Amino acid sequence: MKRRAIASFFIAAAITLNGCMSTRQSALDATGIEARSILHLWWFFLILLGTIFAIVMILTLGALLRRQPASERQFVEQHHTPPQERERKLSRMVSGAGVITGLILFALIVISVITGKSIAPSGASNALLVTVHGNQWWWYFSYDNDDASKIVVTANELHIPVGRPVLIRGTSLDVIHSFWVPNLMGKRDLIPSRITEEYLTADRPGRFRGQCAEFCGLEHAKMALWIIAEPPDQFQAWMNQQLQPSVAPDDPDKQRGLQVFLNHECIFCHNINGTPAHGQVAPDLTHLASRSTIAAGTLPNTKGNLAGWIADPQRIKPGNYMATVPLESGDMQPLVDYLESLK
Amino acid sequence: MRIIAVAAGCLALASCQTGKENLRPAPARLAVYSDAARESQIQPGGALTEPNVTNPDYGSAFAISEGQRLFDWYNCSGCHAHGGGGIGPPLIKTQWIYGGEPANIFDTIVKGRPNGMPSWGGRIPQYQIWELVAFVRSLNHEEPTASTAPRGDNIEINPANITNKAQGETK
Amino acid sequence: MSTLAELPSPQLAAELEAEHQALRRVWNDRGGFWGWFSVTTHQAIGMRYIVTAFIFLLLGGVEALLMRFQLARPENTLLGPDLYNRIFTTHGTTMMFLFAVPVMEGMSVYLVPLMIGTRNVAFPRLNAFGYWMYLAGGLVLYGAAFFNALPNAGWFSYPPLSGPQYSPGKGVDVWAQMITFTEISAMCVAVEIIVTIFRMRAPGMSLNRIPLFCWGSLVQSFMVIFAMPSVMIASTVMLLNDRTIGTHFVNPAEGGDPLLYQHVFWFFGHPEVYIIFIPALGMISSILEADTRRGVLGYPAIVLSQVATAFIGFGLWVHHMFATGLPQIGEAYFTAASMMIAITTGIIIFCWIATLWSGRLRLTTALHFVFGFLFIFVIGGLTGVMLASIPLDLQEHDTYFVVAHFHYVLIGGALFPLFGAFHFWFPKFTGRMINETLGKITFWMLFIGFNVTFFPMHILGLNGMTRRIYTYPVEMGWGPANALATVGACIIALGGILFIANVLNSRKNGKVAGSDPWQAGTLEWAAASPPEPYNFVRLPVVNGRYPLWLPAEERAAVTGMRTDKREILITASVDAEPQFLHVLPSTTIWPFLAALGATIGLVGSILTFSWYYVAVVLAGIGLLGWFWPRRPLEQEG
Amino acid sequence: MTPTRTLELSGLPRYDISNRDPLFFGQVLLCCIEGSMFCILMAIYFYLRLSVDVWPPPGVQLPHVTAPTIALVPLFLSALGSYWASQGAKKNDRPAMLVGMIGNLILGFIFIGLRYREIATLNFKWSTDAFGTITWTILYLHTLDVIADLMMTVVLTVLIALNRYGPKQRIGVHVDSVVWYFLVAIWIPMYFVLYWGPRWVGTP
Repeated sequence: MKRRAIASFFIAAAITLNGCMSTRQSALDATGIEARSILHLWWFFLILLGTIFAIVMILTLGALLRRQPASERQFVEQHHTPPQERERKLSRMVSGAGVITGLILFALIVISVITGKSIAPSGASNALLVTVHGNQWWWYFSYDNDDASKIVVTANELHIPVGRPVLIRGTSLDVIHSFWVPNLMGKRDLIPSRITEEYLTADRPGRFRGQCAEFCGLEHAKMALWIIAEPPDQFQAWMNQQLQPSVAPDDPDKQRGLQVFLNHECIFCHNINGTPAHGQVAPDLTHLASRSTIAAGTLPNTKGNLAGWIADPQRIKPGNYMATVPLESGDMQPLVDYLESLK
Repeated sequence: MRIIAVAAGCLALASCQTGKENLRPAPARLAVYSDAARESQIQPGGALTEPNVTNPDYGSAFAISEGQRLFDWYNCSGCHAHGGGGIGPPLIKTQWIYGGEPANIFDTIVKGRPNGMPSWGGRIPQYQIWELVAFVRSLNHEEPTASTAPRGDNIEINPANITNKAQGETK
Repeated sequence: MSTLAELPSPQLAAELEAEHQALRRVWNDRGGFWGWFSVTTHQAIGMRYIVTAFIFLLLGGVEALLMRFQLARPENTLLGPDLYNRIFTTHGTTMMFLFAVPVMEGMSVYLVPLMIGTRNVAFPRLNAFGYWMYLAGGLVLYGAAFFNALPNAGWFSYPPLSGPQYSPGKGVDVWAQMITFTEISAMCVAVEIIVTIFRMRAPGMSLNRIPLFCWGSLVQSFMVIFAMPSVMIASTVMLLNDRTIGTHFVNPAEGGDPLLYQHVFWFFGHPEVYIIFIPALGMISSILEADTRRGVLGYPAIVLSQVATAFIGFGLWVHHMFATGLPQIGEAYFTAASMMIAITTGIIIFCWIATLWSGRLRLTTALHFVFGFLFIFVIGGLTGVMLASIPLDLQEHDTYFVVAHFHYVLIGGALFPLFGAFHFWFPKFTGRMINETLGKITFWMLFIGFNVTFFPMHILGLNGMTRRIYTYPVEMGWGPANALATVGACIIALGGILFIANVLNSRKNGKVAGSDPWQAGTLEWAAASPPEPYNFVRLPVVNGRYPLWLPAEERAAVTGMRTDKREILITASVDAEPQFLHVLPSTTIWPFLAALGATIGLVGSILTFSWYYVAVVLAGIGLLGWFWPRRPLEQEG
Repeated sequence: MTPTRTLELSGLPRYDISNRDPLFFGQVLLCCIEGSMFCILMAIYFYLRLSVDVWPPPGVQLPHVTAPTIALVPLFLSALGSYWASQGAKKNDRPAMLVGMIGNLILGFIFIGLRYREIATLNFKWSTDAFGTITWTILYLHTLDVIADLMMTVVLTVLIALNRYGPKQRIGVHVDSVVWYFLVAIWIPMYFVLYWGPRWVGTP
């Protein structure tokens, strides 16, 4: 048991160090401008407060380990207080330490407020405006555009251009959620009836995971999202592709899949542009196959997983709102084939 | 102490169903009544026109709340509003055109009714229909008070309203 | 009565023996079944608080272990999401409302009258009522487990998640009403502790001579008075009425606001931390005084810091809400306030370190816990400074970093002092010494187990592990640190078992302690161990901050009080000059019946609002019996 | 080690019917609890007020101001009754106590009657909207408190009338009057908030 514990501790330590190398979900691995200034602040705090901790511990252990002169010992035992002069000296040291604490804290307040200002929402002119809605338990994203026909709607995966600030404007339609992609920026609660905003700016391409940070019910644990930061031209290409209606089924198998979709409960909740399906309460499936995960980051987007998810969503994510839709045998394969063709 | 036990007993009676949550419906409850227009009495799950069929979800707060959600999601509220009626008849009432027993409401949802009520048979599985039935009946206080929410949390369904509000306009 | 043997004059000894017998007749609680429900002495009720709270600690600990086992490896299926949510909610609720606050209250109820030299608390029947309400609240919460109605919306139950639509069933109602029970109990204790400390101190115990533990209890009680109404409003008025009769406090569709709940809840919730922590400061001071053989350095500084902490504690609730995007200027203020509190706690800690440097240390188990406290709490305090900074909070809020932080603060800041205090006062509670070797082993197991469990959580939080998730995917790489934390939790559990075994064994077989085993300076050590129900045969007169450290010839005692009634002495609030004598009520069943009536009504009100009227009427009948004058009536004149 | 030096206190009074009694202190603290509750409720009132533009919301009439204003008269006068009773308690003057408390009761119940009429004529309920919720809550809790204290006064009046009282009950009379002052005093800010607030800072 003990050896395993030691081993696990080293593994944990190794992972912590390692965390700085790859783009795993971590506040210690900043890949955005905002997250980086928070990270600098964090290291500053850590080093300063770590030093203070070390000093306090040395003082404490000093009291424990120091050799006390016999005369002092006797004096205390007799009078229940040290000699007056010593008491006064210690009191002065305590006051001094109190003053130093105050000064350090003042410095920390100032630097923290300055950092706070630098990352706070303010009008960046060229920002890309993305609206996010937290839902139990998935994310709705839409890219703002004055032309309503050019609004791109997607779910659980957000593509952003590298180097351009993105204004995340969020709210929720059910309970409180919190939008958090630690590599890029701190979290922001999504609150029903309120709009909250934050900026994030990726400074290198990559895929960054985030997840809901405010407890939102049964499947709070399985409410993840991915942000895919791409060079601007790639991002534009992705946008153009998302603006297209869905790919029409090109063979009888997929056509049957579409019919299965339309004839079952799926149609009430999901939207697929270019088909009669216009449900608005569940993730938009127009370009489902272009996304890498399903069920809000729960499963990789493969045919097998999709079939398993449709067949029994409550096994994979108990309590989620995807209905268990009983399909005739032979319907599943066409349906999955069709959905996975929606590039 | 005995009195506490009695009080606890009352609570138990009222809430044994209240607290029940069936996250994963049993396979038998997934049945879909595809033959919506059929008039035969023989159906899976027993004869539905029999008025004394009880709702398996009777008194379940979880089912009522699910029914409330589905009522919006399947856009029942589009015609019935939130029970007050509109294009469709109000659901808060004492007179039912097609009967107000659980089985009647179940039947109405499955088969549809003339003048606009669509048939939901063939689309949604049995367990969801029962949840809807439980919700509709809760609107008329025909479910235990302890399992019925006194109000919904229907925060604006249309997100546009919220944006307006943030910009200082009132609804 | 070993103390009597040492008396100089046989005549005085006989006198004292007679007084002792008379007081015993008056103060002994009735025996028998109903007698058990009629107890009003503070030692009995304080001990009931402590024992009940430790039982809830055990339950909360078992829940914590279950959660740790669920999280030990990725994609674990031991508990489903529903059960996990219920268990973490119950764990948080139990630890905050059914363990931490009541156990501190229990310690105050037991120790304060002893430390200030009186015979009971000011309102013994209210004290009993408070205990029964607390017990009922705990039973309601755990009783709900049998009806599948454990709450599942987290220990602060944010709406709309906890509202009527998203939390169907009775779980959140049970939670909200449980708060009512425990808050009523906390307020009862707060009122009587304040009045006891202000009005019933031994003659001569002016404000600057009150033991630091009593200062802690006093400050805590004032915080309860002003903080607890807020949570009653949040849970009972806002949440419960929204859920049962359809009010709209937090319903944005009708003009309410979900954030309003958060403001009101945290206006209580932040002071709550200090409500738990400030009495623990007092415990540390008491242990230090005894085990360094000197009075704590900077008594006025410590008292003022505690008072200042209480004041500032009310001004920083918003730091729980930084991620909700409030206006910036307000946020800067709350950052500053949150950091300021580090100055006051810092000063207290510096005073203690200086005390340690200049004292004659005696390395008891209790002092071990003080050192453990210093290590753990300083880490928790420093991570608290980090969380007060808005940018850092935006990253760390609602992650395992916060989980680590508040366990460092609450376990380090309250549980370690409490365990230390329990070992320290064990001889006073039971009359026997606790086994020190086992005690030290307990300490090391708890200390190591604690750090192994919670230290990795800091790293997990920074690596993006959010709070309250029932599982996580393998790819996140959180597995090893979580496995380690689970191992640590098992070590804590073993430490807990050892502690229980040690307590049970020492209670029976420990060395007989005598009244003052530690040669400490405060008045509780002048009473017998365990104390007689009347505490002191003759109330002490106090001439200094540490009366028992004064030479024996400078001590004095009060005479002339009646021994045929439960009489106590009322002294002036500031300088403790004797003012008048006051008779306290004897044993009575009515507080229990009043609590029972209130319980029936409040439990019913979980189902239907009108049961509140039942609660009012039944509790009113209880109060009528409670206050109805007994014959013979008190004589006039 | 019981000390040999003594402080002889047998000459001290056995009770003190004044603000020095522990019960008075305890009651003041209970009033602090009640007071913080009402302060938080008023803070909630303003919070809700400030988060909307129209107050009260459309379709809701303002609470009438006449009946509650008239009701202030018996309320203030009843405090005089309380004062009379508490002076009587201090002097152990039984008739004064009875007169004061019965006066307090009569005026108190007139106040409750007016309050009942007022509540009965409100055109909104607690479940109408947030305005209705907070207005009802404040009214309800204050009414409940007033009734509870009147019940306490009834019990004390009966005890005094039956001549079944001692110093404890006299302190009870004194403390009861303190509670009544508190309930009268706390109503003043709430009266302005509930009835004049929406008229002065509401929408026209």
